[in-house]
Amino acid sequence: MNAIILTAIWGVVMMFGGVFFKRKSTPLYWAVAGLVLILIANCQELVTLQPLFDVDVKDMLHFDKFNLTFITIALSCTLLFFLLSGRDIEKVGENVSEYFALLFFVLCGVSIAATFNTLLTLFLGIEIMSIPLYILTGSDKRNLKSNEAALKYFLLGAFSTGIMLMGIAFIYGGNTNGSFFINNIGLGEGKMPVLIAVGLVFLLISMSFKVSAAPFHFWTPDVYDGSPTVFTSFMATIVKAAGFIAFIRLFENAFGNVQSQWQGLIAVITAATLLIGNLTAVFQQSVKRMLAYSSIAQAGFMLLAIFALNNMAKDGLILYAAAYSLATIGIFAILIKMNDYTIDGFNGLAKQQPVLAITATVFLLSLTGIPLTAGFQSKFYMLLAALKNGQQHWLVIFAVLCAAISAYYYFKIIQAMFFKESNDTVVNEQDISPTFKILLIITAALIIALGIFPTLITDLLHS
Amino acid sequence: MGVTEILFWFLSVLAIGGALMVVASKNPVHSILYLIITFFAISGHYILLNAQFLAIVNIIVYAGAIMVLFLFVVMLMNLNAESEPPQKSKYLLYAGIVAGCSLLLLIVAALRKADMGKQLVQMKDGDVGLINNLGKVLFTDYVFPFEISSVLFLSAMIGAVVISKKESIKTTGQV
Amino acid sequence: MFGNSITIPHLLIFVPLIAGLLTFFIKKESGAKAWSLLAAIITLGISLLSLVYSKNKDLSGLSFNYEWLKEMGASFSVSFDGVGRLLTLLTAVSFPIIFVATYKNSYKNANSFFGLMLLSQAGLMGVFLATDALLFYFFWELALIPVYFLCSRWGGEKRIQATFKFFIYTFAGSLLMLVGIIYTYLHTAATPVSDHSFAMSAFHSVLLSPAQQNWLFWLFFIAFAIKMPIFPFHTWQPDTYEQSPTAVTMMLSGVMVKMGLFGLIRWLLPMFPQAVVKFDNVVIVLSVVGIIYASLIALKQDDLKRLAAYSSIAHIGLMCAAIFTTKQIALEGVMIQMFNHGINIIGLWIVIELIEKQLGVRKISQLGGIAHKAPVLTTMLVMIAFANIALPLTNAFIGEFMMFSGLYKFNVWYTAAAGLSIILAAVYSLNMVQKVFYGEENTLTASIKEISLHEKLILSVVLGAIFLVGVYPQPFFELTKDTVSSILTRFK
Amino acid sequence: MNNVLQIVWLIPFLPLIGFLINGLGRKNLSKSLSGIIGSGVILGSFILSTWVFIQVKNGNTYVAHYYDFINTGSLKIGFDFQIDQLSSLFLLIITGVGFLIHLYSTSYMHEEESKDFAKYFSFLNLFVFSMLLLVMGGNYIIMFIGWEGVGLCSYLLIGFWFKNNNYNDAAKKAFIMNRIGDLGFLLAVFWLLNKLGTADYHTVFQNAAQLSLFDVTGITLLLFVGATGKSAQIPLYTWLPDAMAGPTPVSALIHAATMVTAGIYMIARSNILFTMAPVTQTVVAVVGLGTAILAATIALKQNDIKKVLAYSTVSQLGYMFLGLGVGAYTGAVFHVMTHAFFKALLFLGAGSVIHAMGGEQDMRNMGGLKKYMSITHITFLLGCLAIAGMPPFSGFFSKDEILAEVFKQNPLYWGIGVAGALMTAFYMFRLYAMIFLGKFRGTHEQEHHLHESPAAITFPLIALAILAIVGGWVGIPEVFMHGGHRLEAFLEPIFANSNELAKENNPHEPLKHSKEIMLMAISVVGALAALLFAWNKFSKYEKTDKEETGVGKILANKWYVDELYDAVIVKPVQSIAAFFNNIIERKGIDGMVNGVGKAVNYGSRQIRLLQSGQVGTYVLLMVVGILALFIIQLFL
Amino acid sequence: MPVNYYIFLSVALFCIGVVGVLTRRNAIIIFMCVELMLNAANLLLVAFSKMHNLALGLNFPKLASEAQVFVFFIMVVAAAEVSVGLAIIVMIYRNTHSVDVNFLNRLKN
Repeated sequence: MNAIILTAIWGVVMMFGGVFFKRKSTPLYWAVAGLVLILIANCQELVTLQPLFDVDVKDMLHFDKFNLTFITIALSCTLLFFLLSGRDIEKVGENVSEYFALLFFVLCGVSIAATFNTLLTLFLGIEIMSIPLYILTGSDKRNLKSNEAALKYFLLGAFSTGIMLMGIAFIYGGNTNGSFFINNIGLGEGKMPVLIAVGLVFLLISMSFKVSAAPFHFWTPDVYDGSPTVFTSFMATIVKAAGFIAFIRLFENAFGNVQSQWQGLIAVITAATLLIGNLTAVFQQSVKRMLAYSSIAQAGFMLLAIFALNNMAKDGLILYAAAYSLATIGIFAILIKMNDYTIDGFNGLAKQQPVLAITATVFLLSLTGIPLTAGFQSKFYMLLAALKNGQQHWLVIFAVLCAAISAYYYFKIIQAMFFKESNDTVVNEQDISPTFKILLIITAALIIALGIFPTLITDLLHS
Repeated sequence: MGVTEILFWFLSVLAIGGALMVVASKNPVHSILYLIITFFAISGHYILLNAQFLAIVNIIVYAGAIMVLFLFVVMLMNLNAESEPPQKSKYLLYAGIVAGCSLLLLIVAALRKADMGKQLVQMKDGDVGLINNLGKVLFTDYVFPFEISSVLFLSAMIGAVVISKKESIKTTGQV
Repeated sequence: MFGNSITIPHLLIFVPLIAGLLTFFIKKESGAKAWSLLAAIITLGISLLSLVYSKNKDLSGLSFNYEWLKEMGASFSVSFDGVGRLLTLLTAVSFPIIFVATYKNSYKNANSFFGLMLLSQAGLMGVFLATDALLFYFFWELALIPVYFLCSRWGGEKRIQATFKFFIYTFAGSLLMLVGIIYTYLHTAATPVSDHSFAMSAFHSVLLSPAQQNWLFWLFFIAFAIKMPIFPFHTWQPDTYEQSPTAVTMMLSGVMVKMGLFGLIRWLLPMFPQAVVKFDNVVIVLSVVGIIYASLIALKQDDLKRLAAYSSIAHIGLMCAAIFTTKQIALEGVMIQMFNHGINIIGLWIVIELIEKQLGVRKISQLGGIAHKAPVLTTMLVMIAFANIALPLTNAFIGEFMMFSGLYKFNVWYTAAAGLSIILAAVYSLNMVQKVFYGEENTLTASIKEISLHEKLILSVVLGAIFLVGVYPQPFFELTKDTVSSILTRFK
Repeated sequence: MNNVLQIVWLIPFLPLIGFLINGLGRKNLSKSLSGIIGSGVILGSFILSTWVFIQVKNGNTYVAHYYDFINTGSLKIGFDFQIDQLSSLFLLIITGVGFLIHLYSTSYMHEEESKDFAKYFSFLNLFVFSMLLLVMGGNYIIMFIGWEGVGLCSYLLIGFWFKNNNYNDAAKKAFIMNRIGDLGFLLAVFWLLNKLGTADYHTVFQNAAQLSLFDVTGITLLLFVGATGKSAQIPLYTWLPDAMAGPTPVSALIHAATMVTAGIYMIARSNILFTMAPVTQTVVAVVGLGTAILAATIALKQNDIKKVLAYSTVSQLGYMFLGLGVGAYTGAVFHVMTHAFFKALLFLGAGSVIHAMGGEQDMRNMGGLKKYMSITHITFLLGCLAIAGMPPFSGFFSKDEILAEVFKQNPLYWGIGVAGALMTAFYMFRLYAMIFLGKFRGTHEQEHHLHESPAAITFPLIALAILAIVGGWVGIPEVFMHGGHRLEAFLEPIFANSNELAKENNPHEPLKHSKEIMLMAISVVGALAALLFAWNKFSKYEKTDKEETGVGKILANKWYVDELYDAVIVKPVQSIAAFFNNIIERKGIDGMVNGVGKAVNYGSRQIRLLQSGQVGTYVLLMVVGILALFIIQLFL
Repeated sequence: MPVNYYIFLSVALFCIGVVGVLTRRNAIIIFMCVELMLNAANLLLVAFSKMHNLALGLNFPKLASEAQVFVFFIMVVAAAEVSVGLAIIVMIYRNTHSVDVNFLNRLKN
């Protein structure tokens, strides 16, 4: 609750701040300050489960350890994102404080989407998440790529909204209780009525769209590629993770007891996502676009949680969200500093900027899922959950084979950084402040810490 | 069949016809007008279902505000049949039509299996759609969504501003 | 003698690990070398200590258990058993030898080179000591990563592709094993703290239906087969050996390939006895085919490193076959042979390195007549070569003799077929000796000089080991007795 | 336990010491010193061996156990030495002849640089060491250690002059052919271990009865394969003539006197097994006979001294196997002994000749040497007479003992054997005549360089000549002198069991003396005839450059056996290897592995085309996806 | 009136909207088709609400009306979306003088 309200308020603050802030660098401090505030408040709620604001939401939101933990992770990742890439937000355009305001609104949407309890709040949350993102995608107005990305994102997003609404409508129609509450769909163990089935497929599709699962992923590469890199970093991590949280909460609470009837669909989608994501990423020359595809591939792995739908899966998803967000934010923060976004642009980075190179290596190893990094633990949880579920073992084998493919493209960057030479400077040094390096090192350290003790996060769920 | 049926069929035909024309007509202005017709038809359905509030809101918000907005934009860009980008690849066109129709058939076929036949819809009477009930529900149970939707509007507003505001300085380089 | 907080397994893992991390901060090359050599020697000392220490029966200092992920049932538990002790000893012995043998070589960024070497040593130690499946997998991967960097950073001109292939190949294999581990884990019995357990004991006593065992068997086996490697998973090896710097090649071929065999002995055999019995013929046929195949291909190699690589494939194939006979004598042979193969192949690499360092070529066709100028080098190489083809009174004879007789107990014809490799090995080894060392010397080889004192010393150490084990192998049998018997109990 | 014989370990240990000293100190040792060390240690072990022999003669046989070589739950192999009649006899031969040859070498190898000289002696000592291990070993494993050891030494010594690649090839050939045999040996050992669980002679021979006929036949056949390799029998004999590339003393020691008899020793050692396997015995006999004849025929047409001697060696070994095959173990061992004497003598004589001729080995360029080097000439003549089987020289007794046994078994064998003996006489005296008789055919500087060899060479010649004469007298047949066969009496304990077994298997009535004398007469007379024919034919030999024709050509080319092997075995293996290397490895397996990578890249390049960048296509694909999901969900 | 009729009607509208999105290239038209889809959903919701109202009767008074509130929120969201969407389209039109969705095709593969 705290998070929702405070993010909304702080968004407004930032919005008005736009009028008063003279210097371009001011908004960042405010944003960081506000975010820290919100984070504290949220942690307080996580610990006590007693929000500061006692708003009667008529049970339309539901707060528990799970989604509060996620919100905490989302907020902390955003904080890290601000600290690492905040200065780059200022380069996007001149409405800096508006950008921050929009980011706060997105966070508000994230919090709602993570805590929704009725289809309405789900819908609202997702919309509140999406609409600011359309703007941020297009925020580099002179850049036609950015425009194109915004248009595609918007049209396809609206399309998926339509689908989602259709789904909601059918669910409502099929629900004899005539309620939108996800834990009141009134499904028995038996075969679900056709209306529900149709609605479920529609909802599944729209959620798959939000988490960019194949074959509804097409917007992802173009949007991630076109939009300003800072915002790519944000929406590829926090927003996507929120989508997954919404996804799993919806399907666990609403359709959990008829899982067997839709598990096949998820299996198909997962396999397709893994295959397309990994396969297409192999070919990419631009690191930015490659990371876009890799985010699809990672989504494929996260889908295993929805496939498995057990406690292990939920722990794993939280862990995955954290690990994936940390690593991706880190690698994007480094990518932004590069002069050239192609893989060759990384040539010889190890010589010129060893710290960047080494931390980048940690991030990439984590994304690949090498032991001792958080990435391994999260993938490990996913596989564990999927196998525990006991259905469709082929999917797990398939997943690990795809993970092997993923090593192929992640290590291309490592090779470029360490084993190739480059004469001209690959990054402009004045951007690289000592604080930036230290923050990178801290991020890498976090990743490794999580890699050794995933319990640091999972304990939050069970304490 | 009674008046209700007649009205139902009439409005349905109107809505679908309008919708088809929206898709079909070359000139954007025409499609907008057809879409307005469709919305009116839908509002008619709402009235038929005795959802008066929604009927009104639909006309005001959709047919009124939104569509007018569209119209303004189209006028502003003065788009017309000539400036309309033609669908170059015919295959995509046919593929689109086929896909849409098969989607329709699929869902219809699926729903025919479900025996919703005996499920009736309450026409004309029933006071759930009346403004006072909705108002009660909206401002008691649905106060939170109502409030939070303000965030939506705020962000939309900021967005519109940010997007359409003139940049004084040219942004450079890759961001 | 040790508190339970610090045990010998700890030291074996963490001394190289910490030393390796520190090495990165030593800027001077000589310093880095000296430091890493020191660390390696300390490690060797510790592992020797473990031998002494295990003599007296109080084993408290030899195993350690820390509940790492409690509710997961995973723990940081490391402990010695026979084969573990043997292979940690091999690892500990190999690294000082490698460092001394390549002491003259200078690397750019020597600090990171030696740091990575020590890190991989730590990883290897972990693999050989871990008694927890998850931990085992951890170290299994961690041993791989430094090697990836070592090879692609300091290797030959085609290094990047070769290493990349090697990495992806092994990575895919180990991921399959990960699936296998998890699946097995989910069928282990509940423990007081968790509903499943990764402990080795739990894995060994896991109850699996034959059908489950059958596909799990392959998940594990492929991972190990790629690592060993045996036919037909071996194609990464010659390229990698050829391309990677010799120090790394020594480590790879001397120690790292043992990871696969170790995995078979420590994990696969005890876990899936039925499946092993079911598939033993398949595996052994694969290995035997591989033995002959590799030996034949070795006949055609012109590059010394590739030659050694293929001969190594043949030897490993024999060990793999011997393991799957699950005959006591064969297993005893495998144990000792794992050590011997490590020593011999390292010796071989040292000689090759000495030649390449002086003449800059490895092509057999370009060499010849080295014996005129470098008789000592020649003599040592000849001895190592004959050890490599298992001449009696060299160490390899003991192992191969026992493995062959075990294989014979299993099936006569496999033995006869594999026995051809005895002849073929002689052919290619003697070809190599003749073409490289005998005959008239050419303009290139005329420039070679006799090896220096410390090279003589290090080679003498290797030869000493070769003949010591060859004449008095008994201690090694004592060392690995318990492992063998524990495996055999699974196949009663 | 505290048997005096416990110290027999000294016998092999001394040569080992010599090997180490000479090997490690070869840079610093002077020639004379290393020569003294090299020969001295052998002399030492010779003295010990005689002492041991006397001990054994007084009936003290003993198995000395030193330590557990391998001792696990599944396999127990002690490092044991077995001292009995057989091994002690071989000890004498090896160390005795060995010493003489070492002595000889000190002078023969004198041109070598001092470090090569030392190397030579170290190898020679190492060889003696391995040979001693071979014969002293108390079980098949120790025997195998020596067995491979001698192979190694012969490899090293054949390739002693490693500059010359032909020599290296010869060395390689020798080692590999031995290895083929060794494989058979190993398999036999595995079989034994599998059946009896041990490789100790005692246990094996005691429990031999447990073995089924099939087992024992298989084991013995495999052992025999090993023997063919080591003792140069068909089909593995071709390495021995090539092995003449080594220094002549080496040929004398290894390739005539000792190593090549290892096969005979091994079979004699496991005589009981062979006696139990009649099939194997037949095989052994036939192979031996075949080898004897084949080698003899080839020897007829060789012009290189050492080649002639080499083939005669092969042929003589054939006789020994013939003897073993027919169960005349004593005879075979007896022939080993005598052969060691006269063949070493002949080789050393040939060496002396070559030495005098300045390395010339082709006897067409010799002749009339008898007036230049009398001692060599006399001793060589004695050797020829001995090998030709002229009474009362040693060869006569041993060969005729074998032939007599053969006759008992199968007169046909006897006939062929005698034919071989005649050929032997013929080519030996062809050799003799072409070297020593007639007039000199070499170049002038050779002629005036001719001289008698120094004492270090002539002394061994004389000593061996004496042995070649008297060596046979330890085995005088019953015919001439009752109880004259002292050797048989001496070896009786070794072969007792198999003799009994043989008796009850196929009881022959012993030959009547008259008949035996008749047989001897035939062979001796025939040999004499061949001898004289060769004598006067080749004493007036003139160098001609006309090509050999017909049979002669085939013989001169050794029946083209090498060519045959090359075509049937070597070439195919090479091409298969090439095929594996170039096609299967590169294209096949590695191709498959890389193919996966290629496939991924290709798939990537194709699948990315879905990302056309056009909203319409995206939506279309999405709708298709929707349709698919609906179908799956609702209609499947 | 059977609910099937309404279901089919709105599904038909929905699919027409989809076809429009598929076939047209004018961004504005496509967007309008999306709006059509939303309206189809609205109609369906209202129909269902009345259906439930009939089925559940008056013992759950507000249940049925929830759907209509939902429709109200949908309209709210739609309005917001329209403002943003049109802004984006206008921006693109300013940069490219085209509303053709395929005109901008820099991001592909």
